[in-house]
Amino acid sequence: MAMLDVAGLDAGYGDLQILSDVDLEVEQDEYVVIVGPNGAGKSTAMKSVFGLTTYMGGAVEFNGEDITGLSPDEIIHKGIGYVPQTENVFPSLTVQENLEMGAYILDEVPEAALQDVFDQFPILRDRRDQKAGSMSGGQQQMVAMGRALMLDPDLLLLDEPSAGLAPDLVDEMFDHVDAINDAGTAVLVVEQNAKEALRRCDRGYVLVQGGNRYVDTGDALLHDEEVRQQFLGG
Amino acid sequence: IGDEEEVDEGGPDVLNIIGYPESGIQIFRDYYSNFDDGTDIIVPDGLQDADLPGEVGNDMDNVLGTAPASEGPNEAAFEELYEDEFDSSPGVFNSHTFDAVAVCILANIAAGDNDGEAIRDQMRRVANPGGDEYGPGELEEAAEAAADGDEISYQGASSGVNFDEVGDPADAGYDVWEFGDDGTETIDTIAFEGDDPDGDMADDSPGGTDREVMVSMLLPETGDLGELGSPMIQAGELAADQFEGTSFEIDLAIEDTETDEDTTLSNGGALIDAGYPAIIGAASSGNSVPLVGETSSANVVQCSPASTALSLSEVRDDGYFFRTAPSDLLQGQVMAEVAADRLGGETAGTLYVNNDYGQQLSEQFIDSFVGDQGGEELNTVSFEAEQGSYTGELESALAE
Amino acid sequence: MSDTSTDIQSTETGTAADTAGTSSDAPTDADAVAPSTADRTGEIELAVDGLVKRFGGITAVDGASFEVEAGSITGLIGPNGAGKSTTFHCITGIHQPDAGTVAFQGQDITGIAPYQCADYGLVRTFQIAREMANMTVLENLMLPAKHQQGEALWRSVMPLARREVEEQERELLERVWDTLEFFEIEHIAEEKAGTLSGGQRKLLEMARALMTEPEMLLLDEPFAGVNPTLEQKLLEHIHELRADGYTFLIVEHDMDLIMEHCEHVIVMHQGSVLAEGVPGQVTSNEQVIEAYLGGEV
Amino acid sequence: MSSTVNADRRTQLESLWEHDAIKIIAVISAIYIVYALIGLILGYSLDGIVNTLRRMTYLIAVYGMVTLALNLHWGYTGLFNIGVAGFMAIGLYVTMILAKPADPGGAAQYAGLGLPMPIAIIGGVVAAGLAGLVVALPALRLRADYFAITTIAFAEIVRLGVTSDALQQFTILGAELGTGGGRGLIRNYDDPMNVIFQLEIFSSFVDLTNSLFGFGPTQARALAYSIVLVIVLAGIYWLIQRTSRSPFGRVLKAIREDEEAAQSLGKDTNMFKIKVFVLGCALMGLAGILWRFRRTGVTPEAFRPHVTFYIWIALIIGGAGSNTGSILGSGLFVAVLFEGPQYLRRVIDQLVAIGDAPNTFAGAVAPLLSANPVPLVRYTFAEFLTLQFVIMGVALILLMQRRPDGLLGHREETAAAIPLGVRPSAAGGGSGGGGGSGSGGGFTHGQTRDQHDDSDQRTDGGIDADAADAQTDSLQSDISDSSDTNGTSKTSDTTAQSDDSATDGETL
Amino acid sequence: MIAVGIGVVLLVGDLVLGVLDGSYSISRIGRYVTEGVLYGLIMGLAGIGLSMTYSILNFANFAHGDTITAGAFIGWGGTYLIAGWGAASLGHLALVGPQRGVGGPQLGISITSTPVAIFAGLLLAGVGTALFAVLIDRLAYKPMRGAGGIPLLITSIGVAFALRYLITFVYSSQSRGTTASVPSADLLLVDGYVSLDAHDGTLIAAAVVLMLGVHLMLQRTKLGKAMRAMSDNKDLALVTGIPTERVIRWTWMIGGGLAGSAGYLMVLWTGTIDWQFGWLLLLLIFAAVILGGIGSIYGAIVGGLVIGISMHMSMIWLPGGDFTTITAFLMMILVLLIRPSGLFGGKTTA
Ligand SMILES: Nc1ncnc2c1ncn2[C@@H]1O[C@H](COP(=O)(O)OP(=O)(O)OP(=O)(O)O)[C@@H](O)[C@H]1O
Ligand SMILES: Nc1ncnc2c1ncn2[C@@H]1O[C@H](COP(=O)(O)OP(=O)(O)OP(=O)(O)O)[C@@H](O)[C@H]1O
Ligand SMILES: CC(C)C[C@H](N)C(=O)O
Ligand SMILES: [Mg+2]
Ligand SMILES: [Mg+2]
Repeated sequence: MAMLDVAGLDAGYGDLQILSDVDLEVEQDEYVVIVGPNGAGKSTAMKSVFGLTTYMGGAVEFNGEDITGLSPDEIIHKGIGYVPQTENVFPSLTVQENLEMGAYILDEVPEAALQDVFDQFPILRDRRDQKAGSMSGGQQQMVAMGRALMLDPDLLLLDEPSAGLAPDLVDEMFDHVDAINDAGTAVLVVEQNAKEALRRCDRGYVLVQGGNRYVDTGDALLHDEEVRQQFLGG
Repeated sequence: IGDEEEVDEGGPDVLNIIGYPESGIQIFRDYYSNFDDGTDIIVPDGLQDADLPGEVGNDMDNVLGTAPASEGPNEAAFEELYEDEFDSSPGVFNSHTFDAVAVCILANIAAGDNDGEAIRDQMRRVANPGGDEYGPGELEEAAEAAADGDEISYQGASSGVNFDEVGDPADAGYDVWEFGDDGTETIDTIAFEGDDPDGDMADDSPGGTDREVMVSMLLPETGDLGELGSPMIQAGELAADQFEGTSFEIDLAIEDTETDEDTTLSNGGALIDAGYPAIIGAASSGNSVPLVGETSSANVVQCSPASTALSLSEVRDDGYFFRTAPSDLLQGQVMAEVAADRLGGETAGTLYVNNDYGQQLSEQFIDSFVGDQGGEELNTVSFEAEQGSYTGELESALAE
Repeated sequence: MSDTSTDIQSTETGTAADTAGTSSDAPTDADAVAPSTADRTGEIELAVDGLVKRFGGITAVDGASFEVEAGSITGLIGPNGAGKSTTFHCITGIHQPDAGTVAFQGQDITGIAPYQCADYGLVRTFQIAREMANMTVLENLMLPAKHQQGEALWRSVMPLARREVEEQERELLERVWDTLEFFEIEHIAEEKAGTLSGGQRKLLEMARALMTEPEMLLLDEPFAGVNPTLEQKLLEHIHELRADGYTFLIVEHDMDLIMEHCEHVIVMHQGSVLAEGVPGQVTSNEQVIEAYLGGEV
Repeated sequence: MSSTVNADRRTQLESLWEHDAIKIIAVISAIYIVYALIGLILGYSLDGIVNTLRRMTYLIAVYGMVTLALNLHWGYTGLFNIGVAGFMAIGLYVTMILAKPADPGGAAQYAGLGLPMPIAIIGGVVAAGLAGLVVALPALRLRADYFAITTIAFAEIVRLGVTSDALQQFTILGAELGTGGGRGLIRNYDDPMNVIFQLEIFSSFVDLTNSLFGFGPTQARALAYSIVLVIVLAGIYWLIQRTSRSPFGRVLKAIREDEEAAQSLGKDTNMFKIKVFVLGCALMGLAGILWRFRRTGVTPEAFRPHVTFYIWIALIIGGAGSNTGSILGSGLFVAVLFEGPQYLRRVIDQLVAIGDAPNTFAGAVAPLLSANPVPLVRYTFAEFLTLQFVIMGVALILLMQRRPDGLLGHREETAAAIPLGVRPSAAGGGSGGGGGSGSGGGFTHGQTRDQHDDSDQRTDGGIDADAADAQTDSLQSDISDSSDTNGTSKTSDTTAQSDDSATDGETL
Repeated sequence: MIAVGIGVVLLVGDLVLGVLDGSYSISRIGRYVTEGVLYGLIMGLAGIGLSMTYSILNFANFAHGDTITAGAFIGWGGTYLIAGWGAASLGHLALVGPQRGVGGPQLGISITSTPVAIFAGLLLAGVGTALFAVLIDRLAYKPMRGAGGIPLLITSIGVAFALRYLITFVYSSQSRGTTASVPSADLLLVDGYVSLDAHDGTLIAAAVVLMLGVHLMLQRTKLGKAMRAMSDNKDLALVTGIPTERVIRWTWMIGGGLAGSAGYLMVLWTGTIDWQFGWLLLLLIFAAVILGGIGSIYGAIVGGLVIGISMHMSMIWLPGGDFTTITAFLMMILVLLIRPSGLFGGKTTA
């Protein structure tokens, strides 16, 4: 039984159906990547897991429990964290406050977790009192990541975490994800930096036109000629 | 906030406050809590509201008022009628409303038709001198005479009810009143001989019996003047009731102005559309003025029982606008006289509501106080209705 | 008159461009030479000198100076927060620089309004796409074209002038459809831009910038979030456009891309230029490796 | 009766409904019919009914004008103007001051300049536009919500200003003028409609209305005036329709969406904003003039903020962004919300006898304890005028909850002088979808370029007939291509990606 | 901007000179300032709620004024019931004397004679309005959560209409007096006196306590931060795990509670109540909040005081009530010209 089990999911926005019959599975401790063309519905799939789209059919189960219809804070309670693709920081809150918000459902700010985040992203420690909105695009991405880590979730959903990061940070970020994954958190990542992501992951999905086209191990996908040509830029 | 000595030393002898009860409560509260130094205050009809002392929480015995009087030849008869019916004494403009309704019905009977133009031409024929005189208690007889086509002269509760050339009452009386234990008490009455009754009217009246007579009232039941309007409406209904014994069936429609221009126009329009050839209203001058355009262009007689603004004498009405309430041209003189003679004031300050009524009445008062009475006007201050506090305005009006 | 409208004139009915020519005064004699001649290569298209921009206590750009050659594809790289986007903001008039100058084709354009900047032929895209969410993709693309007669209120209203406006609109629309096809987004032509996916927005953003018929494009991370296959295609197009005489200044974090496609690279760090040169040089520069690339390369 | 016929008929009806003119005519006719029926129930005579409809027309026309102007501000440009009443006031006051005779004539009068009516109207419109400019210059820099509050503050400043003593009477360049302060201004100039009524044709109009409805000459004038207003309304509709369906309108829309981005694309957005704000304000001024300048008098009371809110309600009912909606919204606002409750009350009053109401709410509610709802019903009816506004408010709330885009649904018109959906060169060849590998010829510069499609020969990179043909060719081949590839999902030639995205649009 | 500076200098100069040469009496200025402060405190108090809903729910709430009125009626109904028990029918008392007659002056209601009734009323106004605001949210705004600021603003106009006229439906449209007169203290100020009565004092004390309370509440709890997070980005707040509905409920409770208290205190201070005083106050509150900078509670307080004081000070140069409101709006526009996001704008301090 997979930890996250999405089966035959149909979902969309209002009347508009985007996903049809999508299957996704993430096992305990697994590292899963979703790639695919722009507009394929990758972000939509992630949002659907988090209950942010219009549910149209199928099942989303987490640890064997149906989580469709739950509110995001309930889902967070269940142990899923999520970093959206865009607009993912609170611009008028300081960096530290942004991070604290990540642990809102706890009574106290977990100081240890905060320090962990600062250790992973030292620039955030230096800029802890700067308004997140005035940080550069890449810095904001770190804030968003850090915030999702504050609760030490069982499953972390990351929507294009490396977009806009400098190369060293891209590597670092992938390392972070690896580290997070190694520490026992399953991750589900949407990436356009597909090659790198597929190289590192356990399994990959290729999502096209709202349905999943390919599932395989990362390496297999990397070496599939069609996938390379169509989705990985050759 | 206030300082008795200072105001005592330099402020005006008399303070004239022109407004409506809705703001009046607040103004007097602010006055009594911050400036109460015994300065004499004079107010006009707009503040003649029996509830005022109770709401202000003061017996207001430094206040003296003026108001168009029920100074008609048949004032007493009307008062009796009113008290019988409603168990209370009539308030301000009640007699004027009674007269307005009575005259419009009589003119309608004389015209022989629910036709505005014909009624307009009969208004002076039933009201102005000439023919037998009838009072408020004799409306049945008056109706019969009018139905016969006789020229009659209605003698009203508020005045002789004679219209001058522009449709204003030709003569007027003013009460001087004060707040007493229950309500307001008239302490004196000043009569004015105005212009001669005059103006165009029909040469004869078709008359006729056994028909429906349509007349309507458009007066405030709510809004700034809601307080004053409700008893006025009662008085108007009382007038219509007087025709019960005749062969005429009186169709009296009543609509609310809400003391608001839009509502006045739209409810007035509906009355016109429904075919009412005469509308008694509105109360506030600011509402009456735009209504004149609607009534006159639809050939409907409009007779206001309470709008006293000067401008209504000059508005373009094709002769369709009448009123039983006198123009403030006169009330200003009365107030000035009261301020100077009765209160012995040499200096005055004026605080007025910035609308049609307040503005014009204050001008008349000042003209007369300075011109006729030789007094000095120290401060003239206008105010907006319904403010949270009037301390600043009072401060300015009472300044040296 | 700018080269671009000359282009319309020669290819289309001509009436539109005739009248359009009078409405803009910004471009100067310098651009009478159409970039299509391509021999402006080597001239300096954009020169930034000593640019400084402060936000409160933070100096985002700290004396950056660099030049961009006409007809080149130049990369602007640097760590997150180095001041790249802010430099773009200062060049294009979104922000007023605190010091320094910006010259475009020899003209001082320091501190001009953003719309003037675009008039000169210098157009930028935003790092975070700024689509007109409630307008359709088509409307989004119809918007930017220069010298639209119908932007004068009276012309849109007066019947006679209106006919010309419509004529020009038809020509423009044709161009818009070409662009849609170029970016392979014609299937979403009538969608509201706000409903597009992240990557589609990026495409729209670039398409829209091209619709202004610029001479130089400043692209702020144009490929972040764009699918690699499409990215490849776009790069091909960028090369074609470059061959046509466009100049590109691209902020990008993808080093492979920079290495492969830029002939010149500028590295910013802490608000100023740390190094520049051909890609190979730059990537082997110690400081650059330390500040930006990490141990990796 | 087969259901397909029904369905056919329905689609026919629906397609009819698509036409804006039909929509407007249908809704306005419905309003007329309902009000004529109400008139019949209330026992109005023919002239009473016609007069009722005339008043409706007048109100719908004036509300329609202002709503259209507001739609230009808000619906198209995103300028949140809640100072509408102020601009109307300026238009009206200036016109009246210009038109009033120079000789005050009478104790309660203020002098004007005695100018001919057309000039006075132009003066008023220009003044309202200038006021718009004065507000726009500083205020357009502010963020949207601050801008809104600034406009309502401006409207209040205007209202309180004309009310104040200070402007009651003033002298400009030796001319004595005045706003009349709180008493306002009396119309002591000739009926502005004289300009028209002097025409010969009007006497036959008078005869006509007299014989049809038994109208007198003044009623005929009022009727004619309503017709004039409808014509002006149509003119404004046309003007704004043109404005919005044009490149100008497109920039306005872009400003509404993201002003900074529009600037970066070379649009001098401030200029556009100022122009459109001034234009809208001038139209509001015009509407303010036409609304009231024939009235016997005007007081500043008429310009309290609720007038602005009424206009907003009308705009919302119809749906912001749609000119047709603005007119329909005005019609429905006037007929249902503004006048409707009053007529409903009259009809109820006519049909059932309702006894005396208790004085207070407590008196009305207390009997409920003993299960007697009659006093409450009576009280409710007695307070009907009050409830009208409650109804207005609740209607607005429900509308926003259920149909936030207005009754017509979201009907934003495309901001272009021509329809966009169809590619001009491909017109007739179906819609412009497909064709994944077209060239970017529009922004190439005089070079022969080689795209994926070798048949695409362009000598000058622009669009000429040849190229267009080629375009159509490639389009067709592509369509067949994609139907091929669609079946076999795993193709790997370079066009597959684009085919995917092309079909994307269809499947979703 | 320079012109503004010159204007300010001229006015201040004139004031100083006027005071020196005795043409402006100091005590008069003192009275204006006192009056302005009292007025400003009410606007500030009510403005906090407006500012909060403005920034968290992202819309300008045009029904806030009528919430103030509703709160005042609710609270004063309580005060009447307690102070006047037995003196009139329950309905009459609970409805704050809809047809006049027996009312505050007759019942002798004041802070000195019936303090319990006053405090109970104030409490009722605060709590009652807080719940009432949540109820309105449930009915009107909740079904359209996620809609933009403008649809909500327009909805609030609907709420404002409905609420205002429901108030007259229930409580009648008469204005009436609510308090008996109370003792006052005269403070000597050079050339005259400034007097404050017991109700003025109550207003100041209650307003300061309430403002402090809110300040502490927002500083000490993470609610404050959550509110700011929500005002930044509601969707993100949601996925971050902030229970947005609960935060919204708190926002309405605090905002409504303050509005109700402000309304109650306003009535205590002026001594009259009528159906539209809150609405008439609303635009001034908007001016105060914007002048102070939306989203900042200090902004609202300072804005209220600035507006209140400048309105009254304007009467030194422009006697009478014609220009007070105009002054308030001009002040707001001036500040916006110099600081386009208000005095405290950009510094969110909640
Ligand atoms: N409006 C602002 N207010 C305050 N600081 C700002 C503002 N804009 C940018 N900064 C700061 O200026 C610095 C440069 O930011 P900029 O966005 O230019 O970086 P960048 O090089 O584009 O980075 P990235 O690659 O991550 O997008 C950053 O430290 C950022 O926090
Ligand atoms: N809020 C929304 N409302 C309506 N349609 C939407 C919305 N968000 C996305 N879509 C549509 O759903 C489809 C899938 O979008 P999604 O954001 O999931 O794509 P994606 O795979 O994440 O693409 P990208 O890599 O470009 O981010 C797109 O066609 C987009 O237009
Ligand atoms: C009812 C009255 C107080 C009306 C007042 N006389 C007026 O003209 O407005
Ligand atoms: Mg995405
Ligand atoms: Mg950047």
